[in-house]
Amino acid sequence: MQVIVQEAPFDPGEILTRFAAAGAGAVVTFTGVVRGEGHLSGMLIEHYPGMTERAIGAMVEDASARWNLTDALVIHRYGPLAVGEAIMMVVTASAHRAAAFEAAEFLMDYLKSRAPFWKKELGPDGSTWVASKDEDEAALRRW
Amino acid sequence: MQVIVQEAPFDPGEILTRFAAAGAGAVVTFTGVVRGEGHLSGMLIEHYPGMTERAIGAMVEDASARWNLTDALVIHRYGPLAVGEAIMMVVTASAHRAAAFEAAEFLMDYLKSRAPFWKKELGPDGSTWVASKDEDEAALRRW
Amino acid sequence: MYFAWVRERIGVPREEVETGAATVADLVVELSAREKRYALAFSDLAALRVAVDQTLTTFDAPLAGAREVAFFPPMTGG
Amino acid sequence: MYFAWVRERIGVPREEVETGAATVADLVVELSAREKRYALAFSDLAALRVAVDQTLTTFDAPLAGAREVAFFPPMTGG
Repeated sequence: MQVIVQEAPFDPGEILTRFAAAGAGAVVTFTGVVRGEGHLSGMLIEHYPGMTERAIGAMVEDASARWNLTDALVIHRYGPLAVGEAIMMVVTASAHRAAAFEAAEFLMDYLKSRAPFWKKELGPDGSTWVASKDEDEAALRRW
Repeated sequence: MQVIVQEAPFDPGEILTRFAAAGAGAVVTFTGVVRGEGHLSGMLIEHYPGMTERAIGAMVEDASARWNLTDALVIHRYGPLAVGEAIMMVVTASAHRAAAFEAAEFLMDYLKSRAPFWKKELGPDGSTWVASKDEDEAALRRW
Repeated sequence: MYFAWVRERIGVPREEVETGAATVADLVVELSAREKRYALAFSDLAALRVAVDQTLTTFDAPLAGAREVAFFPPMTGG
Repeated sequence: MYFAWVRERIGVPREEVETGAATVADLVVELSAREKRYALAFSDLAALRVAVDQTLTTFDAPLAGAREVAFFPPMTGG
């Protein structure tokens, strides 16, 4: 189980290749990418050093307790990101596909609303803090 | 949208890197890997050429009609596979994570029970056809 | 056409059959009467699936105009 | 500590505060009375979240023994 919070870019493909080679049976990944919709020129992600690692670590422990995972990884960037760059990635590995899928969705739902990151979108007319969505808060209720 | 049925190995990481670079916002992958549990030495996958491509193509079309996907890919191998090799992979890309997750699970559930592949496990005491699971058939009912 | 253990029991992956059978079930009866290996492969239809012209269907499906019939166990893809 | 638009409104990312406030809510009242930028940042507590010593909590949480209090808008990770 691994939690990585970093400013540097990372390669989602390289991470999946490593997990697939470990031979767990089922590997699920989620990758979030900066979209270039509208005229967005990029994104700035603020985070709470220390609490971020703590909060995500607790989520990964929760997921490991609820599902039979052979491995899991969460990597999340902060700082300036360009359009098309990967923001974050969740990987779950299990002998069974249902466990891998559910654990990945659980981690995503918690990362959205409970990991101390704040996204600011950078556009031609200035920058805007991304508002949280009611549906993201609602998504937590299913777990 | 792409359906690939081939005997040759493929690199899941290379495929994810390509999808992530397309900048859809949310990319979900599922990779199935040959497990080395017990004393399995490998797997042999039989398929129904022609029907396989047709059946998977129809599943991908169904998924595209039900969810707002910017892209999707299913790649599935047949023939002899070694322990640790990737059997198949599903990739879904969308602006929204829920759509990407649901479409990937839908495709996996249908691939398990409705794509004409048959797995034979190769062990020290000979080979055995993998039995279908009632839970895989049941999984289709949620869609 | 036959796949997986159906193919192994019958001994060939495919064969040409001229038949007047009206449905898949009729064809199964006809083949089963022909030789023991067919009777053995078709002994439990609940454990079998069938496709006519590459589309999954049921045993009561008509064969009129069909060019390709395939018998196989439940699929185990993914 | 302050993050995102709370940090921008208050103008500093972090500061040392000596306080006798019993709860987070008391601290908010104390800071809001101090200067307008605090009152502005804390005008709608429903739009704010708070963590005490890096653990998410509520505004009625006690501050006894707390070393680090952070105010921020709802998180937008993932």
